[in-house]
Amino acid sequence: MLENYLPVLVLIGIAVAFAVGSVVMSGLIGMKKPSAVKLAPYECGMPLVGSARERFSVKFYIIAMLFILFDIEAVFLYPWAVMFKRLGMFGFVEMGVFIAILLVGFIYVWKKGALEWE
Amino acid sequence: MENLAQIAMESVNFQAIMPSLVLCCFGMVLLLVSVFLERGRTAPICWLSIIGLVVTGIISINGWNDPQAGFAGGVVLDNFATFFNLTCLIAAGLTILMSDSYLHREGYPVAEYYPLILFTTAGAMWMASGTDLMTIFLGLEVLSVSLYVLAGFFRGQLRSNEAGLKYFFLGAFSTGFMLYGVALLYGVTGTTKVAGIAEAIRLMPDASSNPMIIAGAILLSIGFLFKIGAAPFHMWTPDVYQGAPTPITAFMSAGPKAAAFAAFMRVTYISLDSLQVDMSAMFWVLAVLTMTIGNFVAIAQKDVKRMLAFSSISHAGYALVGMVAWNEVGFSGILFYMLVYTFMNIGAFAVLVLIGKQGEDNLTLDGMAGLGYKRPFLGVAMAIFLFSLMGLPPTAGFTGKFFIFAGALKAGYVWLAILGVLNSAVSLYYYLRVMVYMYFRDPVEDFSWVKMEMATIVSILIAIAGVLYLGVLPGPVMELAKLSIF
Amino acid sequence: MYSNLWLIPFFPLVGSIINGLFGKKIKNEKVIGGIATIAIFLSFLVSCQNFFRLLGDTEKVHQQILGSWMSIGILNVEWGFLLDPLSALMIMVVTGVGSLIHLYSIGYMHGETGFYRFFSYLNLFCFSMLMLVLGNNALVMFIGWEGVGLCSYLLIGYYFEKKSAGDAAKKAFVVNRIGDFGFLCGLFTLFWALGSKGVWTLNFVEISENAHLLQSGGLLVTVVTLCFFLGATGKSAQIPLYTWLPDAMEGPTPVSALIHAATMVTAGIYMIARMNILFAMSPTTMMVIAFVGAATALFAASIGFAQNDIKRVLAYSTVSQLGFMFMAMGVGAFTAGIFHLMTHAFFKACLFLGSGSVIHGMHHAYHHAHLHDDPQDMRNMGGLRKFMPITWITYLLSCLAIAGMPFFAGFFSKDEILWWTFASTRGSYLVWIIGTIAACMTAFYMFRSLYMTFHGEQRTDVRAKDHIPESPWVITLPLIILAGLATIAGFIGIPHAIDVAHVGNGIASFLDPVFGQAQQLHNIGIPEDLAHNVGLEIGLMCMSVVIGLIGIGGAYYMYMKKQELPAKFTGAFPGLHKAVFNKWYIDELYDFLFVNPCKKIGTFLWKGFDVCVVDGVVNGIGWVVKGLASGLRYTQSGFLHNYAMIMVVGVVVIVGYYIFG
Amino acid sequence: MISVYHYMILSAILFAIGSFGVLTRKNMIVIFMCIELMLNSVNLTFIALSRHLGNMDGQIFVFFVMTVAAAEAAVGLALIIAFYRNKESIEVDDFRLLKW
Repeated sequence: MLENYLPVLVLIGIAVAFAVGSVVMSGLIGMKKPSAVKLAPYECGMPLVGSARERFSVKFYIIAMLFILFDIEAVFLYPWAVMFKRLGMFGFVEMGVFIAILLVGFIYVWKKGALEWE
Repeated sequence: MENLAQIAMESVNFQAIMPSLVLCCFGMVLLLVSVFLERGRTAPICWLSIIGLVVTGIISINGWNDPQAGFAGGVVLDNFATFFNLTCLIAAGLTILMSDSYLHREGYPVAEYYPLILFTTAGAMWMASGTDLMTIFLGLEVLSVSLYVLAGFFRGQLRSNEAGLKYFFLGAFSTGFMLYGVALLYGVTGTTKVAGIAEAIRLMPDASSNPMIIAGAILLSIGFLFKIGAAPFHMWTPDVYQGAPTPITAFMSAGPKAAAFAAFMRVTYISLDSLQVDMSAMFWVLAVLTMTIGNFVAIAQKDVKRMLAFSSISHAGYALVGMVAWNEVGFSGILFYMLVYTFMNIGAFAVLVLIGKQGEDNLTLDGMAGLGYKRPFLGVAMAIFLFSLMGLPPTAGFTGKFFIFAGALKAGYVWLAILGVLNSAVSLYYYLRVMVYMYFRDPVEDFSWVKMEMATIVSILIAIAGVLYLGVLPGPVMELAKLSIF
Repeated sequence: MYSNLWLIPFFPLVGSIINGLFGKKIKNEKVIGGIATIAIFLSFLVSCQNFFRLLGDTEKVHQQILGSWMSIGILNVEWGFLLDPLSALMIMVVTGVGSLIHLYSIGYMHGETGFYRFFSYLNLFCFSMLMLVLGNNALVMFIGWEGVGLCSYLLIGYYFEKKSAGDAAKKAFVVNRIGDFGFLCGLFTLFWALGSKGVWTLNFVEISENAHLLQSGGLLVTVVTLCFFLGATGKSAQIPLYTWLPDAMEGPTPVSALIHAATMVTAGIYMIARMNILFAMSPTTMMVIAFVGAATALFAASIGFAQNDIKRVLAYSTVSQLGFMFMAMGVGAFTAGIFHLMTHAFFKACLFLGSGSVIHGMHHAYHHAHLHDDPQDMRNMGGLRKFMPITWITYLLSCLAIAGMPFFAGFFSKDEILWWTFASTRGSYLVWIIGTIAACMTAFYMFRSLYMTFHGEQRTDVRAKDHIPESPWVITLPLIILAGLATIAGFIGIPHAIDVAHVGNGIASFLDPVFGQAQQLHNIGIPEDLAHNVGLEIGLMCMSVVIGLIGIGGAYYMYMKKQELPAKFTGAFPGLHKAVFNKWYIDELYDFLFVNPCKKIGTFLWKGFDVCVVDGVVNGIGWVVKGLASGLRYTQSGFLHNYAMIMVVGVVVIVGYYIFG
Repeated sequence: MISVYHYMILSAILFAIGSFGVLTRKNMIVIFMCIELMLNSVNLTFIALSRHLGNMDGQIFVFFVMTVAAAEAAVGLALIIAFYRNKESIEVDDFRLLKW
């Protein structure tokens, strides 16, 4: 059975060897004349604006942190959603409480102004 | 189809989490209120949080002798939990009392401080009443995360930053170990329930030679040992205690430590009962190591706050003696000692809160010179707390230590008791030095900046009352401690 | 019936609290001193009542339980008091001598800053001492034990602006804590040892009843009693923990009299007496006690030779006398030891108060003349008996008592001790010989101090010499009472051999309920053949009197003749100066042959042994601890990585040990 | 066949890598990521064991660990930012005020 596929395997082997071999060979024997333009990342031929290692505003961190916090709570929604029908009203109320607690945090964050960009 | 909701509903028992539930609600409401108040107005929040603590305390006391279990056996509100709940509430109350003027003096009148303390306390209460490693873990984390913030609360101060970061990194690191231990125990026993683990281990023929159980038990213990500051997991303690805001240091050394002991005791005494021989031996070594390191290094300290941090390590060592004893006397001794320690240590820190200048650079031994004459009340208060920390009768420190050491003696650990006594003899040296500076040195400064803040004084007075009451008439409370053992 | 026992410590406590809290506002010295004195005097009255009631009672052991203190599963510790002949005698001494010293202090401390503080501490001390004595269990005793240490510390450091006072206070506290460590170790070991036999108790009565559960002469009971003895050496200033006591003289003189002579330093003796049944079970410990006591008695007496500070002489004399008491305990002469404790309290308190009176006078004179000479240096005194006749008489009587001259108090008690060291079943001739030599030396240096202070030529600076007043009545009255007691108190313990009137040995029969059982059970006592050998006992008695006389005579010869003769001769017969010089030469030779070696040894022991070796060891331990502390301190490097690393190492070691070990 | 032991070993290796990272890395963010790695290796253990034992407790535990890790991440990052504002650095060796 399986031996029918052997040629395919061989073909794949050859393909990989060729690809790797040509990259390695060109690296080994090709001429290297690096210049600033050649080394620059390819950005559709546009000149560079500046370094990518720029300082981000701290706002990003705050937003990121808030995102993590609220995002991760969604993890509890999945199992609840799966069982929603079987849990019925009880489950609904429970999740309501959970959301309400999150809401407290949300109101706090909002009032603190953490969501405003400026 | 209906029975799933039925089961879930039946397992819910709000009675079992009532105290911490109330406290959390208070915390959340206060958090919301705080954002609507103008910046710098913290007094209402402060008093509301005290009310919250009192209400929680009343609810806790009502639950005495009325054990409630709930949430599929994950939580139980028994006398043991209630005793620790009250200890933590007292710690939080005393801390909050001394905090408000302190926050204003240090320039951080931020209202979130109080809800955070309430959340910490709620976490501590979950730890005390958790009977599932999951709830214990959750309590531990609620407590820790709030404490990380509180330790680094003075965000413009490098020292506070450093304290918060060190606590955070090492705390998270130890959590990793603890969780790994839980995972291993879960793998062997198939459950995370405290009682279930005990059952499974008991049924295993050679539990104490099963590497997974041993490794699991030890790694699990490490989470708790880290929180109580036992050597060699104590390294964070001095740095964090020194860098954190002083009331937080006071709180950290009492409430969370008590909670960690509570959970630790429940887990070791119930789950790991079959491993008693091995665990006791480990605690023996750690207890001696902890008290010795704490006491010896404290001798070399000039900063009083840092010295008290080392002293708190050594007191964790004394309390561990009760774990070694592994009998009712030792365990109820820990309960009692934690309460005693709450009063005496928070009291001592409260005095430091009052005599500190802004920035608190004067809390060195030299800075204490002549305090006893310039500020007689603070001098006497500090002296009482120091005597209690030394373990001299008739203060609570003596009765507490005696209680614990009696447990060790009952279990036959004479050497441990003697090492404990030897250690308290060593500890005398550095406590006494503070006294010498306070009373036998000429005042360098006039302590004119010291404002006798009413709330802080109240907290000092409560602490003095506690120390003396538990020293002279500890009978009733000891009785409660004995009744609190599961 | 004995339900007012609690009042005895209660009054001084109240006095202390009143003075401590309101003394600063009261200001009036008479009121402050009055409150304190009345407080202790009231407890003296209550003590008297209980004492005499106990005298007439057939039941000799009474407990009053105020309530439960600690109840910890296995045991219930009470706030309780125990009145038996031993504690009854002790409370009489403490409150009696205490009252007199309070009265004295009103005069002595007049005008001092912190007058109220002094009386508050003094009352607090009395409270603690009474708790120590009356406690019916070891923990209540321990409260008193720590309390007296604390008060002693506070009072030694009373002149805290003097650095030496602060240092002395600290030294006293630290050395005492070494002793306390021994006490606690003994306590815990005993607690556990009895507990493992099923009796968890700390109550003295119950300990005595159950002591038989322990193996007599066994290792355990020896360890327990040795630990307790270590505690006793700390409190009672015995080798090796005696060094704090001479330094403690930095405190005011009444404090030295009350705490460092009459009461607190006897706590160790009291504790051994209280647990006599345990000590009787261990001959090894008893022997150690006897020899340590004897060594201390001799050693401290020899140091007393070389002292010129009047209070230091008395301090070393106290150490030496305490050594006698320990000797008594060690040879099983519990009664004699307690007897000596009592007589010593009288004559030593009198001596200290007398020296205080002298210092007070000298200080006054120097103050008058604006001089800054040392008012405590005996070389500045001499001939004071003209100025302070009452002080002189009382000092003389007490010196006679301490030297053991016949029919003074010290004669009875010291002879009883020496007789027991000689004749007891636990006695030893070596101890007896050492004791006798020490007694001789005691007579010598005590009379030396007497002569140097009150007799001979006055060596005070001329500007001050005529301004030395006799002290006021609040100072002399206690002196007179104490001197009277030092003279007659001995008659309550007349030894059998010279009891011609057959009044009996009152103190022995009084204390018999406390000590009799232990002595009977463990065969401690005077063997039959010796007990009836009246001739031998009287012979020894005479011998010790003669030895005392030799000491006095020696002192007289060296400190009276040598001082006076040269001056007389040079004044009256200038031509005979050479002869005087020759006389001097003989004295010098004598000095060279006898006195100087003694002095040298004394100085050597003081400077060399005391300062270098003992202090060296104490300091050495301090250095080691400090070194260790600063070494360990550097593990706390501040680097997060190190902390995490230590945690990981801890985890790996523990897990590794359990899994692979 | 891949059994629960393989998962256990993998998670143990991950845990070791994580703790090694904590001990050696200087950058606080990286240290924090290493701690997260440790927590996730624990999660892996739980999931594997839960599957192996046929018991859901482990998976529930994982939910909580994840939530807690998120909360810790938020607090940790906040602390790091506060420190960075004062000291312009996120190297752990740059805080050493508190020592000895």
